[in-house]
Amino acid sequence: MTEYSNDFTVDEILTVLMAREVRNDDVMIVGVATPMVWAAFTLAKVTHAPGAIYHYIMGNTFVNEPRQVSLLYLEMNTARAYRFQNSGECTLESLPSEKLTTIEWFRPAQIDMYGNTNNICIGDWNNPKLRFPGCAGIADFSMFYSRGSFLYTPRHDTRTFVPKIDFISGVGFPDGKSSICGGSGPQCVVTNLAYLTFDDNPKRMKIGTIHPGIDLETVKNSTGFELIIPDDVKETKLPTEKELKILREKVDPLGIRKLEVLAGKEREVLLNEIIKKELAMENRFPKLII
Amino acid sequence: MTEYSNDFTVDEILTVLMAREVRNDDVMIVGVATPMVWAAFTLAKVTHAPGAIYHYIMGNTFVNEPRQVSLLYLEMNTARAYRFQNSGECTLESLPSEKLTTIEWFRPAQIDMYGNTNNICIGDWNNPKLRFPGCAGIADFSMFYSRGSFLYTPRHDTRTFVPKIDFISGVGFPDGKSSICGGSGPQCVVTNLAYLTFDDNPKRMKIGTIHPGIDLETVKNSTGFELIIPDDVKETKLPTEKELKILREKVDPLGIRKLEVLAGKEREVLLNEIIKKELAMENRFPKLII
Amino acid sequence: MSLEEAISIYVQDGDLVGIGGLSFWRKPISACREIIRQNKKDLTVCTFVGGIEVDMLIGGGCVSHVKSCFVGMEIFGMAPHYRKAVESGSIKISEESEASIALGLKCSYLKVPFMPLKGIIGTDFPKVRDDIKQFEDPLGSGTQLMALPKIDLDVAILHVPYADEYGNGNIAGAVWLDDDMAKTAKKTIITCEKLVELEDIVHSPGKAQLPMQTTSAVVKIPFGAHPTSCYPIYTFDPNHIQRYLKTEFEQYKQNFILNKSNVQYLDAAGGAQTILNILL
Amino acid sequence: MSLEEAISIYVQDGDLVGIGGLSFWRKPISACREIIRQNKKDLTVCTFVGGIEVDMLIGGGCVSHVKSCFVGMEIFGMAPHYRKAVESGSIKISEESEASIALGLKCSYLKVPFMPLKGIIGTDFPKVRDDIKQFEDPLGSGTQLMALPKIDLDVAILHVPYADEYGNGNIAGAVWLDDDMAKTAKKTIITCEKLVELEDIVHSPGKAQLPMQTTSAVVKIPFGAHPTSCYPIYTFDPNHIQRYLKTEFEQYKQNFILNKSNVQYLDAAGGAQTILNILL
Repeated sequence: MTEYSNDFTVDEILTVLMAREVRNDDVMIVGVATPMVWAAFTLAKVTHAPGAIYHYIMGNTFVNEPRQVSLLYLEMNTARAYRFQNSGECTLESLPSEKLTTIEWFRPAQIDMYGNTNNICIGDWNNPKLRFPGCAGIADFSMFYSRGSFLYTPRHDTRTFVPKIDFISGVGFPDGKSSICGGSGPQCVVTNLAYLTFDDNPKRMKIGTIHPGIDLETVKNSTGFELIIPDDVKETKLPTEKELKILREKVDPLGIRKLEVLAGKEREVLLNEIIKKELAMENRFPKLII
Repeated sequence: MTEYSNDFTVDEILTVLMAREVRNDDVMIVGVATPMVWAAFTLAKVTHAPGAIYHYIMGNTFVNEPRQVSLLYLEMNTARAYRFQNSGECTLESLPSEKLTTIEWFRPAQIDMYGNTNNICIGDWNNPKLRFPGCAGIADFSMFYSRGSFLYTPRHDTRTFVPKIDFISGVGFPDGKSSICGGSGPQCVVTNLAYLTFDDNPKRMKIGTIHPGIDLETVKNSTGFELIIPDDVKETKLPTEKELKILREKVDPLGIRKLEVLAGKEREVLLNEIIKKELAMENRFPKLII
Repeated sequence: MSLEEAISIYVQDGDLVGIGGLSFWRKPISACREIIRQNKKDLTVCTFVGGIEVDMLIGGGCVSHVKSCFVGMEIFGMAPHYRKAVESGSIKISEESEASIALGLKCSYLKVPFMPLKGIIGTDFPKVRDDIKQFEDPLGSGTQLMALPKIDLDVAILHVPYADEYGNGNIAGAVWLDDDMAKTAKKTIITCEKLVELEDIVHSPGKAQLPMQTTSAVVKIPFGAHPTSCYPIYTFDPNHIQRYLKTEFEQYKQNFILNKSNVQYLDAAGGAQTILNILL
Repeated sequence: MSLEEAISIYVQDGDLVGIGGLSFWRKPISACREIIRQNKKDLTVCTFVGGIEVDMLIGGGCVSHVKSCFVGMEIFGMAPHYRKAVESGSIKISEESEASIALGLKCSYLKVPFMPLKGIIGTDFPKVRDDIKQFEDPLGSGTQLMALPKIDLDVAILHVPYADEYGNGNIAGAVWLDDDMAKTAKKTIITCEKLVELEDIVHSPGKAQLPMQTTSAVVKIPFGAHPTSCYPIYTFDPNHIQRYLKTEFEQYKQNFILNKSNVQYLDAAGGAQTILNILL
């Protein structure tokens, strides 16, 4: 019998929910500086999706072997043990093929009810209040994926979920219509409060499930636009004991995924701790033994 | 003192003249099934152009080391000892760069006075009297090369040099105007009778030099259009003793280049002889020791 | 999976078939013989530089259309059945250049219907290709360009020296357009000289140029490229190519194709002596 | 040639400078410090994914324009000088995606002024990029496409683990767009960890991804990518990156850039302990 656990942190439920979206025949696209995504994929790979393959954007390599999540040694993961390397076009190549089902997680700075996303700036582009690093490849291919694109944010609030985003750098369902370019469009948004999906016609964000301990009003008040609310709002299925144990002890024992959730002093302390531990590691590319 | 020789065959003067066009900083593009070109490049490399580098179209590789011309083992030349391999776009990549000076020899089945060439068919394309293998990459890049393109044929006659070619598969100087796409256009045509160049304005074929023992009338009668004839037609500079010796004894001792010149029974006998000798070779990739 | 099954399942009459290799080098000839045995019809054959494999398939009556920039027998001369078929109008030609094939395959990666090229302009290609078109740079530079259409292969057939059971293929010499064909064709059949371990592929230079994610079938056929080459194992067989050119096709088919297993074929082609001749 | 000479000769004020590597990985930082020391001005910096190198060059006042799809400090946060410069309007941004940079470089190979992409359509990119344009497939499929312009680098600056005296460069890990930059830029400066023999390059996997034909200068600078990584020799230095983020730029410049030889820089950055920390 599966044992569910109520004893988890925000980063853990996010990671577990993200892992559960992975299918056994997926190519899992691992970006740069997204340890929570990496943790989720590795959790999926060592639990329900052993056939899934990593595609490290960083090395542009397909890798089969799961290894412990790392802050300093991502490049070793991508540069060793790979089977296939794309050419200089990098993400342009091979990934959007209809033969491959790919899963990629994007973390938007802003999102609207149609799943359009913004990773560029807050305010007018010509005179931004806040400039973000940029959208990397999101503008290019997110709308092609046959499995659609997958979104997450540990910051479910009205600064992230806004009525109108300041710059569209990732295309969702324009005005609620089907995704352009033939892809399936955004599939879900995993947040610290809920698991959100998209209604069919028009394509608009709706509540899938709400995490344990969170009430509907909190979700509504944390969202800057009207969500579609099903008649019977269910609670998110809890992480299992096994998922949590493997995540904590094997996949990401240093807790690097938590850097995506924490802020301020707490984050700095953890960051320093991780750096110290990783620099002290004798074997800098440890095998993951489950 | 340079010793010139009058004792040479048609394939030898062609090869020597082609070799002389190579400059020390050229990338020499070696196609498939063009042993005379390969012999010419190798002769250049081991005489006046040691810095020139092979680019084997076949393996899409840059190779520095010269090896003996081969019928059966071209692939070994291109697959071994290379320093750089282009990606799948093959000839699309890197070659037309303005940084590299490239030299490539094309052998047209038909040519007109403007250096337009045909490697497709004789007669109407829809109903050809004779179908040739095709033009491979000639249509793509010959007009880009900053050094221009280089032409040769061991068959200087009115079937090759025609007033109007049946299909333009390589662009010369359209109606005598400058080459399109920024390249320098055809530079010369090396034949069994003469060394032909192009006049400046309009860009039309003219006699450069005539080979020893050939008279002007023969050249004129063998050309299906009017050539520009300079006031003072010079004789082609003879091959040197050294060029001939190295070509015969080192670069191409099996005489594979001759297959591009011979026909009928004579050709078949040589071909069988070459095959027999090459199959019997213990070391199938012999070093070229000058 | 056997070669018979692979061809039977993945090659359908009327398919656009991509063939790997170049000229006399690393052509999937055993697969072509199987296609002839199975009497497939109305294939469109697309290859970078075609040789004996295209000629055989035409001789076998399997082909209605050829997309290639060159079909010939190298220093041995013209491809006889190809030439005859074109001259008699019995097959259609899509006149290609190297770039039009390479870029046509690249279109699939980018999901674009065409790619631009500055070449081909000024040639007679547009007169015989109504699916290419000259156009002006949409960004306003005034540059004239040629639009070359996407090539969407139904099936790619490739011969490689090494592959593993999962469908990862490794090519030791030149890759040509094999990787692009493998990655963009709807189905990919790999024939290989040696079945190796996944680890062997990982540690070979070039690793899995043909990634398992896009492979439909792997079949081990030693000397499966004969009479063409498979670097680094053997070179092409000039004697057999000459024999091919001197034999009437129906006779060749009797001697080397119909009812011939791979070993029977190799014995007919000279057995051990031939193998020793071509081994590198 | 010394780094000082290479930067002095091959980098001019106002140049479009391509920088290799990605994020915190294999960035030519020693060359960037030299650019700051030489007080180059008005550079347009183009890089695939930018990090501390773009931020430093902006801090040093060398940059007027950035072409990149991402400039950040990974898990360490935002790039402070980049952010401040964009928010204050003191530098221009050319908003790029991954494809717009990769395809912009590819244009050079094909000598075309643009490449088509099906992406970007539907985003706000066209509102802030007057040099890209939506257009319809000239072959008549009705497909809407985005035309992305050619990127013609004046100079590419790349750091690699191995190079030879002739200018052949070998990269052990990911190549990213370094090869395309090397092959298409008008001039290419390579800094390397180790100067090796031509034979070493020939026998390394990947061989000369950066071919000597297109290299202008090679300079050996051990740890020349610090504080970013150079696989397989060292990883990035998280302590130094944190220090960078906590130090006011003029102070950082005094401590680590001005009048600092490579060995003085490494000593200032922690000497032997730092080297042992980051070695793989």
